[in-house]
Amino acid sequence: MRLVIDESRCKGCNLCTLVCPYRIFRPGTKANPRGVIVPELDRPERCANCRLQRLYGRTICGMCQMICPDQAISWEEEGPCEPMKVAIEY
Amino acid sequence: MRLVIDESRCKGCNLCTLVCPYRIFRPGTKANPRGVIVPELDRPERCANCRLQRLYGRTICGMCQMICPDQAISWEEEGPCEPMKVAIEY
Amino acid sequence: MTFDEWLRVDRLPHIYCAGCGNGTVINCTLSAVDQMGWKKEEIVFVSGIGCSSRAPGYIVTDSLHTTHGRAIAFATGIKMANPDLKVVVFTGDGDLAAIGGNHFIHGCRRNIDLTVICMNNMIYGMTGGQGSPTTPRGALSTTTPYGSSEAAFDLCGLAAAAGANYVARYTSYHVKELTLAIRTGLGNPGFSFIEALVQCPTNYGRRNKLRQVSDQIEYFKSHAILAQKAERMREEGKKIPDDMIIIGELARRNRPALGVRK
Amino acid sequence: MTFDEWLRVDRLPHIYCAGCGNGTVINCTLSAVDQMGWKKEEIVFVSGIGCSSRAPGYIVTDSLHTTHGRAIAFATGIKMANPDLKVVVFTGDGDLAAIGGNHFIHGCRRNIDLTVICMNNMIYGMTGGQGSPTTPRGALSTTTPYGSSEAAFDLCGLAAAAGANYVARYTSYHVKELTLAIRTGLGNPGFSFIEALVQCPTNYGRRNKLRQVSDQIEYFKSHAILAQKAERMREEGKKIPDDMIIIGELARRNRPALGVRK
Amino acid sequence: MSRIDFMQGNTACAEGALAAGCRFFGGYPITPSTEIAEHMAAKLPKVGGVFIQMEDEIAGIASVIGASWTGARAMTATSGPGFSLMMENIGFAVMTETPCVVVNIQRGGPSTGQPTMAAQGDMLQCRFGSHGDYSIIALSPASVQEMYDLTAEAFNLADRFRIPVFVMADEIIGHMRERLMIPDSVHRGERKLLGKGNLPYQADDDLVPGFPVFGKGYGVHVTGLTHDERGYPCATSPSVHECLVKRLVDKVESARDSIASCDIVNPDARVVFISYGAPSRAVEQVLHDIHNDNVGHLRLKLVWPFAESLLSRFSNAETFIVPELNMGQMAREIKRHTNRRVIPVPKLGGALHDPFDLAALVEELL
Amino acid sequence: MSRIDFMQGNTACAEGALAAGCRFFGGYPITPSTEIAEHMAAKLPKVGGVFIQMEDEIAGIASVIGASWTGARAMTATSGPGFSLMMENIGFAVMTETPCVVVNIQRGGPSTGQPTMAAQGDMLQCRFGSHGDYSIIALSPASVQEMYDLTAEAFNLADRFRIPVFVMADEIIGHMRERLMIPDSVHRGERKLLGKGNLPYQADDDLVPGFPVFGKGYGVHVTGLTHDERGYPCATSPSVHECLVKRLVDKVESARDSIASCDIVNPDARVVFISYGAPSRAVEQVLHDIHNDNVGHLRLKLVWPFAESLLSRFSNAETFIVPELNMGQMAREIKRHTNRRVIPVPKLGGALHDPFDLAALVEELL
Amino acid sequence: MRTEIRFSGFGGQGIILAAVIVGRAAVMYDAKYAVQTQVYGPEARGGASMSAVIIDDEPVLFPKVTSPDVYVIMSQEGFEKYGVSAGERAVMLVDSSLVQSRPGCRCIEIPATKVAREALGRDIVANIIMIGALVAATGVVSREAIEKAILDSVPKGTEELNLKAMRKGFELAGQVKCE
Amino acid sequence: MRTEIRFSGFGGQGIILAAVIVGRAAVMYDAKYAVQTQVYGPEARGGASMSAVIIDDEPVLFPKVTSPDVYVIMSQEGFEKYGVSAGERAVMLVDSSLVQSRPGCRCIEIPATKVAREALGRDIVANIIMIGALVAATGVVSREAIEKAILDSVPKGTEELNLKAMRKGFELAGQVKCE
Ligand SMILES: Cc1ncc(C[n+]2csc(CCOP(=O)(O)OP(=O)(O)O)c2C)c(N)n1
Ligand SMILES: Cc1ncc(C[n+]2csc(CCOP(=O)(O)OP(=O)(O)O)c2C)c(N)n1
Ligand code: SF4
Ligand code: SF4
Ligand code: SF4
Ligand code: SF4
Ligand code: SF4
Ligand code: SF4
Ligand SMILES: [Mg+2]
Ligand SMILES: [Mg+2]
Repeated sequence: MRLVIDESRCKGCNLCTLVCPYRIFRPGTKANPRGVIVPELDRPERCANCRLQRLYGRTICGMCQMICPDQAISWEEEGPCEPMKVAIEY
Repeated sequence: MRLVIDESRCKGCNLCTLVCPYRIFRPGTKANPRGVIVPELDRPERCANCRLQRLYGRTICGMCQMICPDQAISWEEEGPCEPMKVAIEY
Repeated sequence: MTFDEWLRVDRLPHIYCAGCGNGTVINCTLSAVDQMGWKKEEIVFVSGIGCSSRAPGYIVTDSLHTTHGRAIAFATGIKMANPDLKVVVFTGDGDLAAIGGNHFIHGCRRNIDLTVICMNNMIYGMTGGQGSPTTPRGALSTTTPYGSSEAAFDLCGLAAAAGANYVARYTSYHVKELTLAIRTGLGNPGFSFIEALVQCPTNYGRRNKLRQVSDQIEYFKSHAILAQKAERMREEGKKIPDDMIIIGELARRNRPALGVRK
Repeated sequence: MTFDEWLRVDRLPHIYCAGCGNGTVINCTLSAVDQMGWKKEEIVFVSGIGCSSRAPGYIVTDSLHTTHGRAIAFATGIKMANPDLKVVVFTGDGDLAAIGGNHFIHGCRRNIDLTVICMNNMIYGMTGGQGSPTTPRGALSTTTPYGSSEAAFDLCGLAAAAGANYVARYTSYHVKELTLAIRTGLGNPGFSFIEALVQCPTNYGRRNKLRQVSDQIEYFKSHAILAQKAERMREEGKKIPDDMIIIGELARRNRPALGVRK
Repeated sequence: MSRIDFMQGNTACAEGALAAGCRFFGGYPITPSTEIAEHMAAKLPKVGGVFIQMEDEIAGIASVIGASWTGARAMTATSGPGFSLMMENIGFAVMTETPCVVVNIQRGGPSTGQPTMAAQGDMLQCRFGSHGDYSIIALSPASVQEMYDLTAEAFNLADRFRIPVFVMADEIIGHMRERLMIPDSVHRGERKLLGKGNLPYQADDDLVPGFPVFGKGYGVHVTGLTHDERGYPCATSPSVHECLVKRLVDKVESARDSIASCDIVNPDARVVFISYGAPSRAVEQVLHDIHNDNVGHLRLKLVWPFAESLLSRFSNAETFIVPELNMGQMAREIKRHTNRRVIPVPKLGGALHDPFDLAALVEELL
Repeated sequence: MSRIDFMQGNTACAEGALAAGCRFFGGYPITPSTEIAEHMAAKLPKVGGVFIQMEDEIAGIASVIGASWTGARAMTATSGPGFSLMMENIGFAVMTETPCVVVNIQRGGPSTGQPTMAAQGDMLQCRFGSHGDYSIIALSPASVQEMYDLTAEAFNLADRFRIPVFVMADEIIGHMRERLMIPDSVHRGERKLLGKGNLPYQADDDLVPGFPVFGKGYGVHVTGLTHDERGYPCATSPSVHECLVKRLVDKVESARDSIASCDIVNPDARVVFISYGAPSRAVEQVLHDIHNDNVGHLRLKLVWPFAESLLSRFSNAETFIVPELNMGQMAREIKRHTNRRVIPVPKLGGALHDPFDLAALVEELL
Repeated sequence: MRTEIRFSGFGGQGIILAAVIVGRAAVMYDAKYAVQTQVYGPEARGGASMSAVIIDDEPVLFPKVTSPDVYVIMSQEGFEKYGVSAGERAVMLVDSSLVQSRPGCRCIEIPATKVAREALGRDIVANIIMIGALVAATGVVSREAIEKAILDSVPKGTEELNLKAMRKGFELAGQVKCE
Repeated sequence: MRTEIRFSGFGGQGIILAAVIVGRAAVMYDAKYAVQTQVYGPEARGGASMSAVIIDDEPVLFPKVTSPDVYVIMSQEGFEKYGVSAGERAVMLVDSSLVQSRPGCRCIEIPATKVAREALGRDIVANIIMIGALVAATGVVSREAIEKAILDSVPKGTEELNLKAMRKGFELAGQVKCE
């Protein structure tokens, strides 16, 4: 699973940066063509969902997705052969 | 002081008969020209107010007057020389 | 004091049915107002529409008989524009709690310095006996011909939750207590709410096995229980039957009030 | 479940400002509804007017975007006429408690089987930041330029006093708890009221020293206190500061409900 | 088999509604309409319908609109003050194209006025009382029989045009009792449902879109904001707004002649009464008493939209006399459509026009 | 000394009210009128007045009426949906003869419609929106200057006639900013007080009774029920009702010509525009651009009661062109009063009439 | 032929029911036409109540009573408010136990309340006695029709009592002398 | 002479204030006439905001802008929505730091946001820079007038910053080459 921000929906409120326990979201720096500064992802593979959602068959953390007022955060299926590089940090 | 029912206001509800501790009001028996059966007074001199209002300078009981929804009950001044026959009953 | 001093005697007898409790509440209110020592010209009575709301029209002070349910909103304008006036609202259970429910809770929230007296006959009297928001569950009315299936409001509970400074409930049987409660309400800054349960022989009693005027008064007498006593019973784990009427002072506090001359 | 299944994606992005808490409450609601396992065609979302009340327009189910304040009255008609429909109301503090206050308390009194979710941003968002009945005393808005001088409603207290079966409060920060509360409300027969405090950076935060979206979220986080804890503190005689937000389940009972298929 | 009854107008109204399949009544009591609610409260539960007394008239009409979206035939009844309170939500029903029936048993206004006396003072209000431009249909019964018949018909019109239809009666017709022939069954039109593949606010040739009942999987969004054919809010586009509002008006106004409903007596007359509701009874008495082919009568059963073509049915008419229990509200409308003389006969206060007075007026004109 | 400012129409309206001595505002926010409330909230406390945001528009107008009985000049401001909600209490103000000012910054209707777009769709509603027969006064500003001037004047008219006076503006005039000359002081009429010995509802020659301010010992009973000259309810007497309602209407209608207020350009013209509010600005542009004595303009500042005598001021007029931001509401009224050709130019959706289109229409007609 | 009948008395006497029963008899059992009207509202409380019915072989056009042909008056106040202006050619039935005054027109005295109380034990059926007398005296509806209409209209269990009252009315009307 | 100016950008740039200041300058300090209008409503959130001002020596009659003589465009979306249709004879000032596109008409590029941030340290005064440039390039109001109007309209304490921005605008407009 791969964490993605839908740039066409995100309004740059940075609520995701506030709630992620892994600080995966970082305030962005550059406005996109719509004038929105979309957050940047810092090693999104660390996300609990990316790692474990498939395994447990349900959303594991999902805080960022729940709080994102613009329904801009989701997880995409990844191709089956894509390598899963996981580096857990505490 | 003399207890009076204003027949032009009384609607014959008999609430006065219900509350007087001395049972001074009795349900009437005959309709007046307006079709209202006004209560009758049974020895109204016994009324606490009739006897004591003047003395204490205030309403002593007044339950009948307060509850009468039609503002039909009041006390009239009596001529100074009228004899005050008082027979107290308990 | 005589009631006649306060009444437009040229309009008596009033339109109330024989034995209607509203007349008694007028007496208690006039006594209370008289006891406050207020001058007639500084008092304004305001009401909405209903039998109860006809009361101001019989009183000699300035009075405003408004639209159904809106008395408190009109009264708010009067009081805010001239805080020197003492503003008393007469209302009914339908006027206050059905169509007027919003103004009621907002009056309480603002804690505006009004005294609101609700003559709660648990029915729409004026329009001939339809159910009201205080009609007890199961009671008959022309619009609840199979017994009311809705819960009734606890008007005092609502007033307290919405923020009123003073809240009390009595019945038309409790004339002395009611008079005192109204007087206390008049004296208390902020929103004072006094609920007076009243008999409506014509439209409530007749349909609900309380055919005689005295039946409803006897009911009030036998079913009233003082708040303190109810509290004690509750503490003792005793159940208070659903049909009991909790009377007494139910809230008294000193939250900041609106419409008080600073 | 993905949110996109439930959303009219052709209408996104929605009109909410960046960082507006309403979007979060939509997420929580859709999660809760989805967890109930309800089919889309048996659900109707109803709302009044306001930013919050725009929510139903983004959801794929049937929905009725009504007039300001009247959502519960419309919803009552829907639910009574077809109790098989699951009816959920989205509303705002102004919509519910200002103009719609009467329908609110009557919905609670009737205990009609609706789930009402109030996005309380303590302000009129849609019209540009006027004070609402939940604007805290002293807070600035365009119509309280010197600080609000009126008391704010305790919406949950009011709902409970008026008779609602289920009452809970959370904030847009408490996404998991809020989702669970909504789910509980959906499952509970009778009137379920869930108050969700939400940030309105544009019209509340900006004027009240909570300029950043995160300021208001941080405020919710730091000022929320669980009902049970507050109760404990009260029992211990500790004072709970006025600006604390009591969260949690505030009433849950089983009074007879209206609009439930028998 | 039809049967005869002796019934009050208000009760007949409720019975007509029930016969038409009305299964939801949401309202608030007000004199002189209350008997309608009371009768519905007694009868609806017996036919599987719902009666609910709401907290006020605003909630009453709101609940009716809500109920209508579940597919139910739904109504409310009120009088002046309550009618005034319904104005906002009536506009909502117009904008969202919600079929519903609103009965107004008119009493003396303005304000609380004369609660127990008859009037026809709300005729222009029912046409213009909500903000913005729109059109509605209003019927006006002149007998207990028509309280039944026209109320039933109101539901058919409401469903056909997807608008609020008003039964604008008055205290006299509402409160009097008279002979009522209750038919075995009444004609029940269908509410046209939204066709598969159609957008929810995409109108058919009759300018009326099919109705997407809630709970059937249409997934429709209904809003009082200006909306496009998908039903989506679109509140800043002048063209979308213009299209929508024009269609809302046109769907009714273009049917003006085809839905017109009236009684015409002596179409060749020189002096013609135009009436609706209770004053019609006085006019009928006059025509009965004076028996003169030069005196005609146009009795409107359907008052709004006013079909001006009806006026040309009286080709010899020199004068139209319009007795109304108001200050000439429909006379105002009639005047707009004719160059012939229009004499309003306004009457306020609750009493009906005296047939003698009307006859005297006619004498003068003949 | 007067001074110049650059101000929004809504702000100018509030400033005009303050200058006229308005000391009470009770209302409820609604686009596009909200700035009026907001400005009053900021300013009233500074001049010893009261601003209160009520729980809804019903309460807003109610509080205003209450405040007026204490003698205060009082107002509210709203737009379509809120205006609809006020209808019942507007009737109460009419019936009780309570002076007050109601501003309606019109937006697109019906229903929620187009909250941010201009319209003039409530012109007939302001005349007929409450139940029963009555008359009111309505003004319609066409500039920021008139938002100030006419609002101030509204208070004088309200006091003089003891009725609700409407300032029927539109979103364009309410929201635009332009030059405003703020006069040193504005003319302030007095509210005539009840004379000693007079009954509270006993009218003087002008058909208006003196006002018995609450708190001054008049001991007056004020009711929305039909009442006699003592103010006592008397709701079943046809004659009392008729007298009362006729007087309420006549006091306004009989002053129709004397209070008429308008601008007249080229009274000898053959083609005459009639306008009020924002469309006037398009018409003024046309007249400016085409410079033709055959094209005239009647710009109404006071719209209700419509003074038909103004039409006869254009003795050569063959055609009246009436551009409105609605489907022809005042054109309807104008048609009633003239046999000359009336061409409504309705416009819905929020945009103003294009001066080119109007000019083209004129060309055709000349 | 159009017959206008006006009823008056005080609240509780069943004045309105009386008019409704007569109208019902005409419409449902005599195949005639009828319109019944009454005075509404709180102002009517306490004072005299009034109800009217118009009976005709043809449809009733103008529905209001203007100059009643027949009066049924059951209280003094009712007489003063609604009976005193009776035209010379009218007929008035008065409950002579309650109404002191007499009109200028033909008057039929029926001691209805007295008889109701003394002979039938229930004041409340005085109105039915008056209806009986009305029918007997004027024939405005048939006796069969009024009987059926009464049975339709009275509470279950009181049918016999009411029919007795009706018959008493027939009887009393047969006895009276017209002044 | 009537001059129509249209401003567009995104929310937070002070697009509306810019138009108001220009109108104010004209009316209060140049004794001209002006009408300022704007787009309202939640639909305007997020997207491009728009405001317009008409300036004239005579009273402004028709208050709406139909074919602007001058554009002040401060965002790409603003350009696309409100600037793209500019007529050939118009002049457009664009904030070249934010707007990629260029119109068919005469265009004056002002890197307002860049200058605001880099030279003045505050993005927020980009609108004042644009106003300065507008005045310098078109002379629609006088420099004295715009200065006073700016001082009237900005928060206390920011006067110097804003005047600096204005002067930057004057300056930048003087330097540009028209394409
Ligand atoms: C807007 C409006 N709706 C309805 C009515 C009709 N109406 C008059 S009084 C009343 C109910 C009054 O009930 P309540 O307030 O309990 O007074 P009561 O007569 O019982 O004292 C109603 C529904 C009205 N006058 N106005
Ligand atoms: C009858 C009526 N009055 C006023 C308005 C204007 N109005 C629209 S939304 C709103 C306030 C909304 O506040 P709230 O419910 O708290 O919603 P929010 O925008 O804050 O989410 C108001 C007053 C209206 N649309 N209709
Ligand atoms: S929470 Fe959503 S909208 Fe906000 S910055 Fe993150 S992804 Fe964007
Ligand atoms: S799901 Fe949790 S861990 Fe993963 S990105 Fe979101 S907040 Fe961070
Ligand atoms: S309480 Fe009053 S009205 Fe009732 S019977 Fe006694 S005196 Fe008469
Ligand atoms: S005052 Fe008391 S004692 Fe006297 S009559 Fe009345 S109730 Fe009886
Ligand atoms: S109907 Fe009831 S409340 Fe009204 S006057 Fe009669 S008894 Fe009193
Ligand atoms: S104004 Fe406030 S509530 Fe409305 S969308 Fe913006 S942030 Fe949300
Ligand atoms: Mg009541
Ligand atoms: Mg809000």
